[in-house]
Amino acid sequence: MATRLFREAIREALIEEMDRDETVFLIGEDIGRYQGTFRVTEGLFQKYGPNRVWDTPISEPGFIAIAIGAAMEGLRPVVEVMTWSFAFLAMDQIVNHAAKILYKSGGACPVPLVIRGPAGPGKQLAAQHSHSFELWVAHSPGLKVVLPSTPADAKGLLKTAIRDNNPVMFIEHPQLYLTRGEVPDGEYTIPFGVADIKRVGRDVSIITYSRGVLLAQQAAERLQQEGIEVEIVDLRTLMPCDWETVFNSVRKTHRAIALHDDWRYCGFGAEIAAQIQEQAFDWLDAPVLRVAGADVPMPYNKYLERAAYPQVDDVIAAVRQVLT
Amino acid sequence: MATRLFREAIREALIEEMDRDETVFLIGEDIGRYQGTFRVTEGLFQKYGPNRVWDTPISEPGFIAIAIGAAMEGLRPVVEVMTWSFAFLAMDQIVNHAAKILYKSGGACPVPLVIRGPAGPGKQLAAQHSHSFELWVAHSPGLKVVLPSTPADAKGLLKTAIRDNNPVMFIEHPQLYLTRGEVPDGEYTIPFGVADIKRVGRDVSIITYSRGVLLAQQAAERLQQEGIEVEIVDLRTLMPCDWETVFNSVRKTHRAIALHDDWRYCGFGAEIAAQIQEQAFDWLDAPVLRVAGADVPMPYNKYLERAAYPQVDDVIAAVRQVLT
Amino acid sequence: MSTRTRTKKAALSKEEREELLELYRQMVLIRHFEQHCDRAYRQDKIGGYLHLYIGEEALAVGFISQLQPNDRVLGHYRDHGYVLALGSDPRRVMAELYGKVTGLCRGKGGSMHFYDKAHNFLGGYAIVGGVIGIATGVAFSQKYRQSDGITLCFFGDGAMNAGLLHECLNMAGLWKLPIVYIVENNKYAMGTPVELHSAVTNLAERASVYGFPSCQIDGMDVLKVREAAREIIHHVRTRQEPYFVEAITYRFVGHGAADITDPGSYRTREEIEEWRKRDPIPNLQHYLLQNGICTEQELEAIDQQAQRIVEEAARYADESADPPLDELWQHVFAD
Amino acid sequence: MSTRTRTKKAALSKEEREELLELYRQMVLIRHFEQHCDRAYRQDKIGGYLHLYIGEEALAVGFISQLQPNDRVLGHYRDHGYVLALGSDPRRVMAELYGKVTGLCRGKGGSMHFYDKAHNFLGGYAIVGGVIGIATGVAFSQKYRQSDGITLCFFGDGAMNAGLLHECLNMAGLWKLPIVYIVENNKYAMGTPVELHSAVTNLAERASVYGFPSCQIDGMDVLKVREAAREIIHHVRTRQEPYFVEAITYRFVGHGAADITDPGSYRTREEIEEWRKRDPIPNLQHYLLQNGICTEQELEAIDQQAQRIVEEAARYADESADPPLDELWQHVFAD
Ligand SMILES: Cc1ncc(C[n+]2csc(CCOP(=O)(O)OP(=O)(O)O)c2C)c(N)n1
Ligand SMILES: Cc1ncc(C[n+]2csc(CCOP(=O)(O)OP(=O)(O)O)c2C)c(N)n1
Ligand SMILES: [Mg+2]
Ligand SMILES: [Mg+2]
Repeated sequence: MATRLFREAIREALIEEMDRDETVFLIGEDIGRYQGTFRVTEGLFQKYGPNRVWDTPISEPGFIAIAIGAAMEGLRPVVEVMTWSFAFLAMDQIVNHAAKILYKSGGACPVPLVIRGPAGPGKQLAAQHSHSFELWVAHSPGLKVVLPSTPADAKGLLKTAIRDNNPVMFIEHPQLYLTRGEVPDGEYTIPFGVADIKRVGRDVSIITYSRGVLLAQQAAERLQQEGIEVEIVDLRTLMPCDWETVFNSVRKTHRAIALHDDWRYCGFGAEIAAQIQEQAFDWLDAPVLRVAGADVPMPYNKYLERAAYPQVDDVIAAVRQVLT
Repeated sequence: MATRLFREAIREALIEEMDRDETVFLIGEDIGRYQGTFRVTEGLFQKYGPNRVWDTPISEPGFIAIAIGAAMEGLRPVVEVMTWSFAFLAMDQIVNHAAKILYKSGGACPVPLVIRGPAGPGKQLAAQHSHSFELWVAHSPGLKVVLPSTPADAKGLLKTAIRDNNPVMFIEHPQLYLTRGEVPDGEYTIPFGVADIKRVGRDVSIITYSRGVLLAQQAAERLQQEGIEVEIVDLRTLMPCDWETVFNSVRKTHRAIALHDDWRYCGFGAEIAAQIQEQAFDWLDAPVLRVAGADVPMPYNKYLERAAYPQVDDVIAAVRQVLT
Repeated sequence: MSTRTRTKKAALSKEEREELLELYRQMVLIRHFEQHCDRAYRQDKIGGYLHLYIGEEALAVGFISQLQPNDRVLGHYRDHGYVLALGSDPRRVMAELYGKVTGLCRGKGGSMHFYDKAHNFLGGYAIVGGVIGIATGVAFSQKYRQSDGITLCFFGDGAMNAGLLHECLNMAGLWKLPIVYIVENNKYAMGTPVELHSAVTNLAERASVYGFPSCQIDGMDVLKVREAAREIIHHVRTRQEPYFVEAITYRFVGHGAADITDPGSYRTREEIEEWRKRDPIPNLQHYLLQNGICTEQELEAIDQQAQRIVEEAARYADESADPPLDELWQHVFAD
Repeated sequence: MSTRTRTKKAALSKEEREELLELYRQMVLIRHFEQHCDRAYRQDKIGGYLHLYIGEEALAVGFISQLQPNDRVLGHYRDHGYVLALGSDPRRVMAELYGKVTGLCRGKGGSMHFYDKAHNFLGGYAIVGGVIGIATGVAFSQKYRQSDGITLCFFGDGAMNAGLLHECLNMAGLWKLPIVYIVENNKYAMGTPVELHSAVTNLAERASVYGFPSCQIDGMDVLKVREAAREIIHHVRTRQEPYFVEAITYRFVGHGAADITDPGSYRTREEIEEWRKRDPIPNLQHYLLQNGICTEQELEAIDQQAQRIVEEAARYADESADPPLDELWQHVFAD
């Protein structure tokens, strides 16, 4: 197995899918000639030319709508949003068009669309650029939602996303782009709706995804020295979501923590807590705790920013709390 | 006390606040000369003229942004959205501008803005016009969220909303406009963050708001004949939210149901369940159940539509389940 | 009336004559179809919002008469005329309005959300302006695939103020997409007259700054619409660039079947009467007779046939089944 | 250079002379301020995204020199020049960039989100196009209150393709709002040249279909900008209608301080050198000297004073405290 940067793994998936399928094309702002803000699409314009890699004006509603229409005609657009914070401008296209067209057409018009890009805090980009975005789209039937935590998952899940016949929201964490990991050689895909136990443990289950997985791993290593065995369930996809694996883990550990960068209030952690208490009520020895972002717009100052979303110590504190 | 239609109570609040404060104005589509799609603003253009009641082009992002700018200058715009389903177009204005400006300005620029209009199913308007909207805005720090269930609450809460110095999302249910109820005579307001126990009971707490309250009342009456006493907690505002009243009710009944029209997955019921199990874990005799909308786009056919969001029988079934 | 001036007796070929009669047939069918919908709405057989095309028939019929098999059509929620002109089965169209499983969208879409891929209709959209984005994407795919197809995108004057229009006209101009944007300027967006929603009331002018041609046409005269459509569609297909058309038209009925305030609240009965003089159907009728292209009897026969088709469609819709309840959960995701 | 042609020695009044020197003072201050920011960014004293105004100083300075107390200014995220020209305390501006509690926004906004109400600056906005909507609302309030104030709205050529622009220009034209829209056409939106993002590259033309005047000006010559601003602002204030201005300008530095690919990736060093010949600062310097309006020494003194102000601002920012952690929870809601 070769090791890859997270963003290289994404690029590999794009290249492999563009090579195997003429209908796959990329569209977004500064992704071609300029190579992309986070360099994910580096070299692809040179490799595939202007009919496969489209640089757009700053018109998120417009080019996302165009991608939807193209998808209805059987093309497979992969849209890059510079950050998901800009997807608010295209909320009507995503939630009220892409997610609804198959249903309102009585099944006649699938929309095989991928929208991908970074979402999340950590770069001092402040209030208007730092949103997590998973909740907005998870709360919208008709959309699939993917948040990979490793290069290998990112590649396998993105290939699945591009082949999927539905609108897939593929959300990358900016703090992961330069993380490195092993990526299987050759062709592979990872199915949606299959969680991955990133670490096996008996004492407490941390249910998380994306950057949360790295955070949980760091916490788990420190807690291990005290003999606390943390199990890490990486959901990988929130819609569809592999709840059985979550429940089985909790039935084993009897304790659960939901972890994400996104705001706590009405965040995905609430759904995790609600489902666990619905389905594993009698197995729970303690309430499901949530470790999540502070319910405030993201501040610019770096210390305030650090305090605004989960850090390793927060996870460790929650584990101790749920164990007492 | 006089009785009023829900929409008349809203109109009364608008009139009283426009009379007492020159800076209050109305802006939206067809609200003036055309009197409003749901007739909420009937007669107000004639009464206040074009500088207080603004008919706009079909430009939701534009006129909501204009309202934000006007609010920053100390005016108190009350925006009508014909339905909240159209607010997806203005999501960037609402979530990434209105909700963020006070914070990113370090407290210097309040945005005293109200956005009001109908949201919810029941009129066979199908996939693109039937959204509930509370979750989208409740998951956005900086916004207040109000969902009245009675004419009296609607009037008192709207007056509070107009006087509030923050962006307030005031969400009305189309099925409530023609409901009638007693409205106190004379001047009154209702504070945000104070839930109202609409019915006292000992056996199970139904935590709900908006149309859910009427549904719960109908269910409660039928269940009473079997000697089941339902307590109905009307949250009225989701942000701020009166969690203490929720917890106290559950500590008394030991059983809770979260009820709303909005989609179940990642809906506000998840937050209700998560909070109750966090704060009242040891008082719970059963998992918190959720009675909510089916996770599908809204179908047009009337039977499918009825099946897509909660009906009285669903509430009754859930009560029986939580009691067994 | 404009057509009255055309009096030179053209010796028409069989095909030309048949084409003219077909225009008439389609407009009459749409008219009867819509009139039935209005009744069915009052009988609660049709629910939700219902927007009728009465008065605007010449637009859909004239433009769509010039299409080829690879072409596509999309429109806003006032979409009955488009599918009927495209040849959708009136029974399935009516069944959709009745919410039946035999409908175009299995009863899940309703009046505002028609789809009929087999007849190149890629959707009616209930969000004002929404269709503009999707249609631009459909034209994008035609360019991407270098197909010879073009796309027609129909929407109302109210959609001129949707930001999406501006974004899409710019990209269509920038990328030279094969699309015809057709704004049905019927003078009102719901209760708001164009003068109150558009800073510049010449909508063709508003669309003239994106690097491709735009023009204004008389949308009440199906022959003029057809002539314009022929040239415009040919231009778009051969030159591979967009075209913007402002068609001046008028709806004879309320914004929606539910609107009982019209006429009176925002326009006068007199204004409507004035426009009814330009009704595209009598207008074409007069032309056909005056030029001896057909007889009263033939027109009468066409009219009766249209009524029969609509009655049959209504019967079919009545007798069709509602979708089974488990359809609720189907089509949320594609396999 | 355009200004070279102006050679007639005007006998200037004290005030006129002082005005000219003030223009110079402000441009030099902005230039030094931005150059310091660039260094501070590399030292990690400034984080996030940092967009410098180097090369475009004449725009903010020329326009803002013509404002009155009731006027308002809003801009996009490249906003340092606006607040400095408006007279914000450079120490508080720098402190904001350093994320300190003494900053304009208590360290919570950063470079892209300045606010300074006391100096009529109602915000920099990090979402491209976002400022256009808010600014139009500010102008709306000026009309609502019948104040004599007007609003300046600054944004970049990339924002020409935001749907919000179209919606707001239409409403501003429809409602006759007292606002000047100023597009800083610096030829690129990040790495995308205007030719690749705008179907029509004359941006003034694109804005000409909303029922109010639009024009193009040379944004590299502060005197020309000031003359144009005087007329335009007077027009807007007295006629009560909007105005659209395309100012041709150029940024001498990368899109953001983080962008290390420029020059090279999307524009050539030669192109930048060509534009540097039109640098507004030497440009005005030359005019002042050639017309004997001031001496080398005076200009040198201004330059040194500007440097001192920036050093002092940097020291102040360095020595200021970070906001206390409980600030995290403050200002989410107003009382
Ligand atoms: C974004 C959005 N805003 C508001 C509405 C409500 N609405 C439906 S039709 C309509 C008027 C549209 O008028 P126009 O575009 O002229 O089309 P017409 O009905 O005249 O054919 C409005 C405001 C909507 N469907 N979508
Ligand atoms: C809606 C939105 N999309 C994308 C971005 C990312 N972005 C920030 S600046 C920029 C380029 C803007 O260029 P222009 O408007 O010409 O202003 P300039 O930077 O040249 O002054 C882009 C694409 C954004 N901030 N907002
Ligand atoms: Mg119209
Ligand atoms: Mg630019």
